[in-house]
Amino acid sequence: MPWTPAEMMVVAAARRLRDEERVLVGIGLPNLAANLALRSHAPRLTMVYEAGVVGARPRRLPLSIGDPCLVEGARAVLAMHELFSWYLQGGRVDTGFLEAAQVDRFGNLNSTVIGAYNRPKVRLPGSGGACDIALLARRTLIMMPHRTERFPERVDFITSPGCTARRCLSWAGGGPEAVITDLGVLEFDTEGEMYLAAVHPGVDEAKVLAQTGWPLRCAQRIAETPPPTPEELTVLRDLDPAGVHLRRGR
Amino acid sequence: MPWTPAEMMVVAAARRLRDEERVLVGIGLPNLAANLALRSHAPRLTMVYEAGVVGARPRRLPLSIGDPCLVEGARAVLAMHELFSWYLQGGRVDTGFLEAAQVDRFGNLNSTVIGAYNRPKVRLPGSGGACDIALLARRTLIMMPHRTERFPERVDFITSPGCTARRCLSWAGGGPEAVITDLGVLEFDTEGEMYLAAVHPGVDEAKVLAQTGWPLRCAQRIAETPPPTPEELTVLRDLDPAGVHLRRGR
Amino acid sequence: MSSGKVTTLTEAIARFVHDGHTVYLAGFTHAIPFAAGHEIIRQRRRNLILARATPDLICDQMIAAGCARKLIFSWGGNPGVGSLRAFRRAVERGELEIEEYTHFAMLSRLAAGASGLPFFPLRSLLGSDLPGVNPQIRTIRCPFTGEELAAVPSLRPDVTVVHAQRADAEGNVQIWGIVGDQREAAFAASRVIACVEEVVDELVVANDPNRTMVPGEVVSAVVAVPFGAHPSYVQGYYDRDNQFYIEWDGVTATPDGYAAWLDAWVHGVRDRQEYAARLGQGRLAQLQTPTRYTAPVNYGTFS
Amino acid sequence: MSSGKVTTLTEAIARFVHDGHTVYLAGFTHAIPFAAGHEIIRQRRRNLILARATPDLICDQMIAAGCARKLIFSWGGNPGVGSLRAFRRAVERGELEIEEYTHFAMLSRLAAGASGLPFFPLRSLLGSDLPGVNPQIRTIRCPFTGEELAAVPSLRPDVTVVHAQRADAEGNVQIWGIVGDQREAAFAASRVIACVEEVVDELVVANDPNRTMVPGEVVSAVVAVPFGAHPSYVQGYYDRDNQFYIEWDGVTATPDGYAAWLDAWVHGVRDRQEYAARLGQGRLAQLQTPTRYTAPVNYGTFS
Repeated sequence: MPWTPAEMMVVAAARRLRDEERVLVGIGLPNLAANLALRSHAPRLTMVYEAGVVGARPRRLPLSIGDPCLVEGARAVLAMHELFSWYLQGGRVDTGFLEAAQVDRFGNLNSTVIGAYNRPKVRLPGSGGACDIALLARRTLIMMPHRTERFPERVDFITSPGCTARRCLSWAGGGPEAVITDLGVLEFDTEGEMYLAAVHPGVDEAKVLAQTGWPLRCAQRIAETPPPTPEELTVLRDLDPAGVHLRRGR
Repeated sequence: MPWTPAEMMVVAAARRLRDEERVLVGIGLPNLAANLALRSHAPRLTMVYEAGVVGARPRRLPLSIGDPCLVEGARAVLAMHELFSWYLQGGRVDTGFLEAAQVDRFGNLNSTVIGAYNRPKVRLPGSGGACDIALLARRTLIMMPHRTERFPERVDFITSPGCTARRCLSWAGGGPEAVITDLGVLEFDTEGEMYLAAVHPGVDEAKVLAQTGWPLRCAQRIAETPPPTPEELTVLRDLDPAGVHLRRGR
Repeated sequence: MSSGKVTTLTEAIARFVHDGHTVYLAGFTHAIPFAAGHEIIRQRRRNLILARATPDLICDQMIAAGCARKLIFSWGGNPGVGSLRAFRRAVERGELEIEEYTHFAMLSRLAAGASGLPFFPLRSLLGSDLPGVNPQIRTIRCPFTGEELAAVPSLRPDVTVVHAQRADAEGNVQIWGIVGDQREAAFAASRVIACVEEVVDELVVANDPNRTMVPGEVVSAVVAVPFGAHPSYVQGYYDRDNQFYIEWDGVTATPDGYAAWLDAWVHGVRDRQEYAARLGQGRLAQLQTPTRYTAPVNYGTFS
Repeated sequence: MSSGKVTTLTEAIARFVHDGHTVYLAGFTHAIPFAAGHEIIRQRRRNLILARATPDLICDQMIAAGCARKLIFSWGGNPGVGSLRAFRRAVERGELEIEEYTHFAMLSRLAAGASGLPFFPLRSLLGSDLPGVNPQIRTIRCPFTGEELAAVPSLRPDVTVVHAQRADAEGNVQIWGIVGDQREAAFAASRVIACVEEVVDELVVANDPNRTMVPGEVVSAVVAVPFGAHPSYVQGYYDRDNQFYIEWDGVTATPDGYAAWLDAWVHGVRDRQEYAARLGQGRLAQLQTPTRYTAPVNYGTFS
């Protein structure tokens, strides 16, 4: 069964979710990854949405983070401040998913601005809950397409702190565990620097290095991600039949 | 229609409530006073109970502050922390009712202990919400029987600050407006000291002074409380038909 | 008992929203008070400080219409679609002052405002570049553990607008489904305008007081505005008009596109009823969702 | 899906409540987990730190039974009746350590615990003598206004017990009527034991998720304990056994009275079922309240 790089990225992210854990899900690709995990190897995954929904079982792709489809079949609805306070700050979120416009070698994420903050070239949406999740989840998984301009040496703005800045904070969570892209999987060494841990099937290591804005370190043996199984692809395409997220040109 | 001193006390307290205001009600005598006001001159009084009930219309005397009878017909039920935060600390409680074992000349209340805190003669229940109400309501009304031992020069323990201690707090509410007893009504002068403003019908000023533990100041002209009307007594006795609060020997 | 709170949106906005006000339009992508936003545009309010965790299309429209001088926010995008072009354009040109937080920090500001606290502590923000661009983000040390946390000041809007399923004439607002920021935003404000799909008898509210999310005494005006959250969704009433959200991106590709849209859909209609009529019965019917009712619970009688 | 959380009270207490633990029995005079308290007495736990805003009869019984070395509280009386004699006696004789707050401060401690904050600020306590006798009450200065507020440390019970109307097998607890301190007390704790009048199918919960006050993932054990809150009340299920509260004052006039009562009603029965049987059908039937059902609301289907 042929598959797209976006599908491979979602499948690789889904596989990192563990059964019985609590994952704070955003809409878009993270929502697909979490729902794929729930419907494959992690049937007891608890999906938490920042709008305040716990144990959601959406029957369609949520159109926004506050989609009523998240409520149907859910176990509980909390006020947002309760969710952020009691779940996220309370240390009850095992995994947080993040996307961003830029990531640097230490896992710092930018979703605020391209250019200077006061004279932006491109004004992006901003943190939303991303900075909160980055600092408070027990671990974060980052999903983003692998392009040179999105992997700069330094991000233009640290919206969500990665491995280094957060070290000064005694109370911060575990920070970024991996960046999962459409080319491979990057993990972090003990110094908090990103390295290439795996490439997806058919992806050349050199291509990854070329599309990274700094001299990317590599694992001694770079693994190859097992390709999506037909089962994974079937579930995934069933979740996004129109290809809203999986086929668009990101 | 004959009436008891306890009934006069409740009627005098009820008359001080204004229509359309929000009153934080405790069980016992304050509950009777608020319900009497609601059923006579203040039909748009909002009764708030610290258990989290807003706009209660109890059909019986609540057996405790968390009686489900408070919920029937109420407009809203909040969590207790929400009630204390959003209503009381949020400045939305116009009047708080307080009872106590002792009151001093500055309206400091003791409901914690008789004797020393660490070697109590009598251990009392403690603050509950009283200290919070004393500090945060826009005004408080204090109800208690007028006996020398309950009106000492100094209270054994300041559970709920009165006029003086609270002056140092920029954020505190208006503090005690009156102490309504079974003998009369005491108000506070600009220095925050209590003085006798009114006696109930048939009560001798000298008796009040004798039953106060310090040289009590008096108003230039001490008023006489108008006696309970038959209407007031009818409503009141209907609220407490068994005389649980109105006939017991306090 | 009627308190005279029930009114029209025209009157409510005229009476309670003034130039220069800080206005919080509540609703976390669910039940967004679009009708109120349009009425504010229609009445040509100016120099507003708009506050909203997710500005969404409604703030984009108000910015395009020239109502806002400042935006306090935490995520400014077109949810599920892309960016808000009027917002972006204004910020990129330096024409709109912004004060930016994370979601948690925005909610903490509202929680402080609702609670009568001057600040709220939270574990976030530090290590990001946000404190460097927003002096309202400070730190505080725990008097017990010595830990350093972030602190944000209370937010006290002059007016908060909520949109909900129902309220009684006293303004006791009942919400189910996603509640989001609505409770804190209401309690934090000096005035609250409650727009609802239905104004119901007070007995409906008293029948289930645990559903009351905003009690009447914090509400100044109650307005029946069916479809008042269109194009966003309302649990149990209608779905999001997703086509609208997608098309918005095209509509707003140019300033002229905005102007034409505002002329047609805001200034060109008198009120929400005319707006709904212009949308047409067919489109509205398509957005209605199949019913799914709760089972009753027993409160019992204690008397 | 069964998580194996459904168990007996005997097992739940044996497994989760250990000597020396800080135990929070939740419920603000409504839905007090009496059955759980009795089981703790029956299993002869010692050196517990009991935490409860309103200790009520249940803590009086546990203190009399010798379970507690310390009490953290804000109002220690027999609600509507008078005083708690075992509590008073122990404090007056210096046999029980106490740590005392106001209601708002107790709730703030729980709110901090639930929220993962080390402290919570509040405007109260200052000016009273409480800070002088409780070094856990401190002050904090607002980094924006410079105001001095009170601060209390987080409370993180080892175990919280809640009693509620219903839960599913995963421990999603639904409560209506007075919610009191139950949510914050549950989220603040390391473990939660949920005692409920009825264990219901998970679809009952999912049918109305806004009623879920304590989600299953913070709950370790789910126990069906009909009449488990007797002699307190449960909205929609039964009324307070007021005679019991009044008689308690006489029962406890002497230490012998306590001992005899504990022998008969706690040690003398195996579990709550036997306790209920001893109370008798007649007495229980008298406490049941007439039904009063809510009207359904429509959540709709969004798919």
